[in-house]
Amino acid sequence: MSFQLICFYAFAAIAVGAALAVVTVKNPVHAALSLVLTFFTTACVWLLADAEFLAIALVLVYVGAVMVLFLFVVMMLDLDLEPLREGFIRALPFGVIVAVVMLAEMLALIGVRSMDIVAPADPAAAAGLSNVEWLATALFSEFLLPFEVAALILTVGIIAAVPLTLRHRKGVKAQDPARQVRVDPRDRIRVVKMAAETSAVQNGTLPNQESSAP
Amino acid sequence: MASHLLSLLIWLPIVGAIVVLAFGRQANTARWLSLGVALLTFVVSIPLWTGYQTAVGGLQFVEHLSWIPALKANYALGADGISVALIVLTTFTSVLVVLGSWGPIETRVSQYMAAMLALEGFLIGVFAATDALLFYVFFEGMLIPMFIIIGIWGGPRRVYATLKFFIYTFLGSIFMLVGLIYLHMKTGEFSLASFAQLSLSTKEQGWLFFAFLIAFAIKVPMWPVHTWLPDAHVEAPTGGSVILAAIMLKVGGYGFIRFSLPITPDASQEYAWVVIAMSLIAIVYIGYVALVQEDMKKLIAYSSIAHMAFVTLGLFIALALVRTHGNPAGARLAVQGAMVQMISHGFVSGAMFSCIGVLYDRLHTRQIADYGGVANVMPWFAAFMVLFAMANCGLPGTSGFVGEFMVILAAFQDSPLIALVAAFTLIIGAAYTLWLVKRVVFGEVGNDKVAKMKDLDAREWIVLGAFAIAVLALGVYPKPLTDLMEPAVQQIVQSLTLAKA
Amino acid sequence: MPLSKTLLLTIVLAPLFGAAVAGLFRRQVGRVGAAGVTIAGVALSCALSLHVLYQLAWGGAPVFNENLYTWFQVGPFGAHVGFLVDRLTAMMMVVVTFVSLMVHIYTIGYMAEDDGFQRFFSYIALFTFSMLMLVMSNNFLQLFFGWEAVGLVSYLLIGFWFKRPSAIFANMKAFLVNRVGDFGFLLGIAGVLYWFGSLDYAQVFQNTLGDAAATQTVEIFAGHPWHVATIVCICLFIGAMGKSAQVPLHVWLPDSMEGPTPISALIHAATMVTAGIFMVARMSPLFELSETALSFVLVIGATTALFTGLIGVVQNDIKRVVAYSTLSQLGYMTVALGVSAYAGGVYHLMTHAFFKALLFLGAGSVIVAMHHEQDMRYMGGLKKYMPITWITMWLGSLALAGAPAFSGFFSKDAIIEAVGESHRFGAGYAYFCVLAGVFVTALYSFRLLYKTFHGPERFVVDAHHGHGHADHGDDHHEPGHLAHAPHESPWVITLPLVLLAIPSVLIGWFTIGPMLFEGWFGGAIRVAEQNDVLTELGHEFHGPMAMVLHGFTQAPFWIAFAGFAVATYIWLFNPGLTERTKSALRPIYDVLVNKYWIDELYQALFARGGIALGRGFWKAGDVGLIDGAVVNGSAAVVGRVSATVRWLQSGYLYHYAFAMILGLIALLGGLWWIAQAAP
Amino acid sequence: MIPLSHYLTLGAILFCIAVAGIFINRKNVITLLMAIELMLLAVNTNFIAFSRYLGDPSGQVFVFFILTVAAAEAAIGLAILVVLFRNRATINVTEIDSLKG
Repeated sequence: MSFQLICFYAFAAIAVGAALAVVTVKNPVHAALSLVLTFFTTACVWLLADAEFLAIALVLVYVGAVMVLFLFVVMMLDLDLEPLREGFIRALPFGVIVAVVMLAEMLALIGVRSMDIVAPADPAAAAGLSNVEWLATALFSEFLLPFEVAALILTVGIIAAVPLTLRHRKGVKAQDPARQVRVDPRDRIRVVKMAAETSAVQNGTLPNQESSAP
Repeated sequence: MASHLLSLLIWLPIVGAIVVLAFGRQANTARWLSLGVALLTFVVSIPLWTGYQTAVGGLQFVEHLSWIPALKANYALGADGISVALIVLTTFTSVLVVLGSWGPIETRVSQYMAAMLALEGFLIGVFAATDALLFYVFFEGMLIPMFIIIGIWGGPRRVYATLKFFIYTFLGSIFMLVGLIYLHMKTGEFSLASFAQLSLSTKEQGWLFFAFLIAFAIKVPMWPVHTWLPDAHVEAPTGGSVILAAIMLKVGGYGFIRFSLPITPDASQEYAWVVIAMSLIAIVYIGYVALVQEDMKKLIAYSSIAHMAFVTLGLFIALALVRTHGNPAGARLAVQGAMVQMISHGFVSGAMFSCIGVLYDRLHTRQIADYGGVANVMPWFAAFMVLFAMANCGLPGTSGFVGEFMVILAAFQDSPLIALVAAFTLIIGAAYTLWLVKRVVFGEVGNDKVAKMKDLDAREWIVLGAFAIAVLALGVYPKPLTDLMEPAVQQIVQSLTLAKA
Repeated sequence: MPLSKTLLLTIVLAPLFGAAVAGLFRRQVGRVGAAGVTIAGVALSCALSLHVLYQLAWGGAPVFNENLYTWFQVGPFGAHVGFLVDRLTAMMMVVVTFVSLMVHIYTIGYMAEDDGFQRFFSYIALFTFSMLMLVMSNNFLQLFFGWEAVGLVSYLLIGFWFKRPSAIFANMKAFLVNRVGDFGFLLGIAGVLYWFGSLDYAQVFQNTLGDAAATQTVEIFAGHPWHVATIVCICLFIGAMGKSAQVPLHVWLPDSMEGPTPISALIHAATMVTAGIFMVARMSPLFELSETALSFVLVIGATTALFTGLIGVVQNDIKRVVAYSTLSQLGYMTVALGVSAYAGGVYHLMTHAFFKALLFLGAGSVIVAMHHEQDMRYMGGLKKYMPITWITMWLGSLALAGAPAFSGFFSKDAIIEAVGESHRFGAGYAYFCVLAGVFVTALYSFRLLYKTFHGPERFVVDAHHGHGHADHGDDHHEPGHLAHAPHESPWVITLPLVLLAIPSVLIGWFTIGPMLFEGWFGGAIRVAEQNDVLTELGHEFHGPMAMVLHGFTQAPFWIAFAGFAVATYIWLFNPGLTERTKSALRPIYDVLVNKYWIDELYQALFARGGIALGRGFWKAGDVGLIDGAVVNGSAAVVGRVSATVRWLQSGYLYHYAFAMILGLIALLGGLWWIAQAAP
Repeated sequence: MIPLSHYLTLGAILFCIAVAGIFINRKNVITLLMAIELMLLAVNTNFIAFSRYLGDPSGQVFVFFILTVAAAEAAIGLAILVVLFRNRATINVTEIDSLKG
């Protein structure tokens, strides 16, 4: 039982436990946090498998971005939690059965035979490169196009998210600098030609009676 | 001889239709314009009849243009005796239909006339096409104007009727399309001549035969698949139902002659008894059903099913005669009888529907019960009605008799029992027609509405007069028509003798 | 000198021209014009027919057989329109045109007040044309054309007063029953074409000369070979039964009395109904080939002769009595044909045409005098009002009953003796029927005379009725009351009566010899030697006078006399007796009055049965099965299927997620299974 | 050393838990999204394991792309959630059935 194996079992146990928590816990915030935990421990497992870059990337991307987004959304929307929990018990057995069946199928597929395949030497080290370089050489040679496509997908993601959630709330007094700038003076000021002096009483009317606005 | 007469005949009405649509703003200009086009087409079709040398026989006025090179489908036209007769029938009836629908059609006259002219063009196309794909295009094309005519200007239940009509016929023709594609795969092209020469195994022929049978049985219509016709007729406007009865039903019979008989002769012989049984059932069953109808148009619709049964009976009796009895002369008589019956039924049913149209224009009802004693107020109309009724029950001296006489004579040579059942139409045909005439024309004046009916006006006189002349002429002296079709009939019977399997 | 085509064409087309003019231009031509042109046409053709008869009988003209034009020609089968005029045709032409001429003249008087005057004239002229076409045709097609054209005109004429519902019912019934006959007739023609090769008489008779035709059999139903000739002849005879109103198809003739009386005389006595007899005579070469067909004809004829005569005895409508007598006489003619005495049948046809037309026109004259009263119970003692009609009716009745020296005697006795001679199957039954028929004929003909002309006046003339002369038409007051005393009909009506009375009496005398026994008809009628009964009769025939004297000693005369005596006793001296016999023989009387319930049977079986069957087919078959189940049914199926499928789209997100996961599981399962199967 | 099957088993277990998660709380959309993230994680673990044991960088590269796609998907998912909430004031799946056929 090498040290690595012990660590693997530890991390695996924590990951499974956290995953179960994600699924079963009542409060979505707790669920999100337990998901963060799951990511962390999985990252550790990945490290055991000499995939350092991806482990770090996982933590960076998921835990950093995605989970924060989740938490942000969960907290922002004042969700009425109660109805969301209904039917939990009733559906539990059904869910468990399905999960067990699928697990059984997968394990059968993995097959007992592969139990004893021992890991060969770390390929990156064998090639004298660090995991990152090894990964990078592959990424930027064979998989350059998929890389660009991935970039494209991300930009699409951003662009899609923004208009989806954009809205103009009526009744919100917001200044629109663009419109303010585009005003034309002529329709705001009107120059009126008037005589320099007028006598006090002219045709029986006081000067300020006809002061109604033109 | 590369004369473009057939193309002219096809595209003249269609272009005319477009012109009528363009300039037909006021009703009257549309009416006169469409009458002009119809008359012009009829005049152009006369050289077709006179120019056709019966001595030479075979396909004449042949035209050949490549249409879809990829599929090797070409715009091939040609007319033999049978096509010439049917084309002239189409142009003749179209003139009367256009003239006949001046009165009843008030709303959107130009579209109606355009649809009618387009329909005429498509029909001529069907009869002139010698390329299977072109035939199919026209065969489907003609459904559209009819769909519009029944759909827009029809009676209260027109939507149901026109949908039923369209789907029924379309369903049938899909089977035919499958057959055509199969044949195209085998021969690589679409010309009917090549299909006819193609040797097919009996199994293939069996499948093809049933594909064509379904398509044309619906079109004729034959007994089990006939229920669309009464609905279509009852709901169609007068002009629509005249053209439907006079010409469109002939396309089914024509289809049998051009497709079933030449392409799948062995299968046709093997399953001839199916068609014969269906026709005989049609004659008796439909006869009785026609007896109890309360709606005049439905009654005549059922009667035209029974009369068309003679066409299919004649065609497949001919087959049985040639193959089993080795009696080509009898076969020629049967096919000739079938063809004459088609032409005469065109006149007779067209005339009967025009008569009902005349009554409908005055009282706007087709129920027999609403009429009675029309002879007292409309003597001339009553004379026409009795003449056409007599033609409908096949009185010698009228065209109705010629076709049935020949078919029964030929049927007797196949088997006297078939002739016995076929001859039954004499009795049942007379029964329902005369009962209709008794309740509508004779007797005391039915009700005050009938009393106020006016006799025929000039337009109706021309329409009914033309039909009467046609019916009597064909009845008294059918020889010119039979001589015109004789070479084509001979060729068909000849092609039946050689087995293909 | 030989007959020319143009001559025959004028004979045929003259009445047609008259009909066309009278029919189409009736307003322009007016009443006198219409009558004039049609009578001129018919008179012309009558004269020419007489000329043709003269040429053929004594002028030595050859038989004329020529085609005018080809109707259609399809390979070997062709049909033409043409004329075959021999002595048989000539005789028929004379009979048709002469009787038609008499009726035309008679109609001027009879239809005087009717507004359809011109239309009526055009119809009877058209009828003459159709009958001539039928009689003069030289092929089956034209025969069939004439056959149906005559049926059409009788339809138009029976339904002439189309306002009367009974008339338009009768004319439809007449046409349909005729069509049933034509149904058989057409099959017969098809058989002739198929087995005897052509439609032309000459060719057909040529082909059937050899005994091949007689023995040729065909197996319509496997295992039962039938003689071809029998099938054809029976089919043709069915046509004749329809047209000449033989027993099963006789129902239409009594109803055809709904038409005006002139047409009853012309069509339903003299000409149209005899078309069937003429056809069988013309087809004698075919009928001679088949013994069974002839005995079939014999039995049908005999049955008609006796049983329809019996019905005549109980009828009260004067025209119906004469109608049933026509039926019975037609039975006689058919019996004559049945025993191969074709000449006898045709001869009786000729004589019967004259005296039956006379009886009908006489009845018409009585009806006119009695203001369209047809019921004999309201007549009586008319002899002092209408002497001419009375005398001519007496002569006609004597001829009908077969009083010696009258024309009826010669033709009927010849038939009775011929039946006696024949030893065909059914001849015995026929002989009995024919003899009983003589008694019945005498009974009803004299009953008619006594009830109308003799005895007390069973009508009252209420002159104070106040109506002016105006309502001379068919005034609908209660029967038995007349506006004014009956008077003799105008000369236009009585002249034809007289003109018809002459041949009724004399024609027999002159024609019995040549026509029956010296083979006057020549080639037209071909009889096989073994059943040529007429030649055997010929041996004992020594001139008309000898036949008359001989007649007195024969059974038929005494039976007729007995009938006469019984009739005189009952209806002249002891009218009360009829009531008592009626109540005594109530069942028999009911059977006869209801015409053996044949009408009701046909009405129920064919009319209502047909309608019920039609409704059944329509409702169950078309609307129910085809439309309901197949067409709308399939539409409904599509509707139902889509409704169920719609349930799957529940709208809940997690249902869709489940579906995906279940799909995944299935996929994994599949993968695993494949991995298992092929490790 | 850690045999390959361990990783695969871990991946399978995580995946099944995620599936159970979806089945169990069907009402809460957020949990659904989280479950999906969990599934992706499980898949990535398998990829990493295979890449490590087969010595093929493409496995890890693929994980890299999955991360990017997953991020984009999460973003849009949450955006839809927000819009959904804003329009329907609830994210309870049972009340949102306008997709009903």
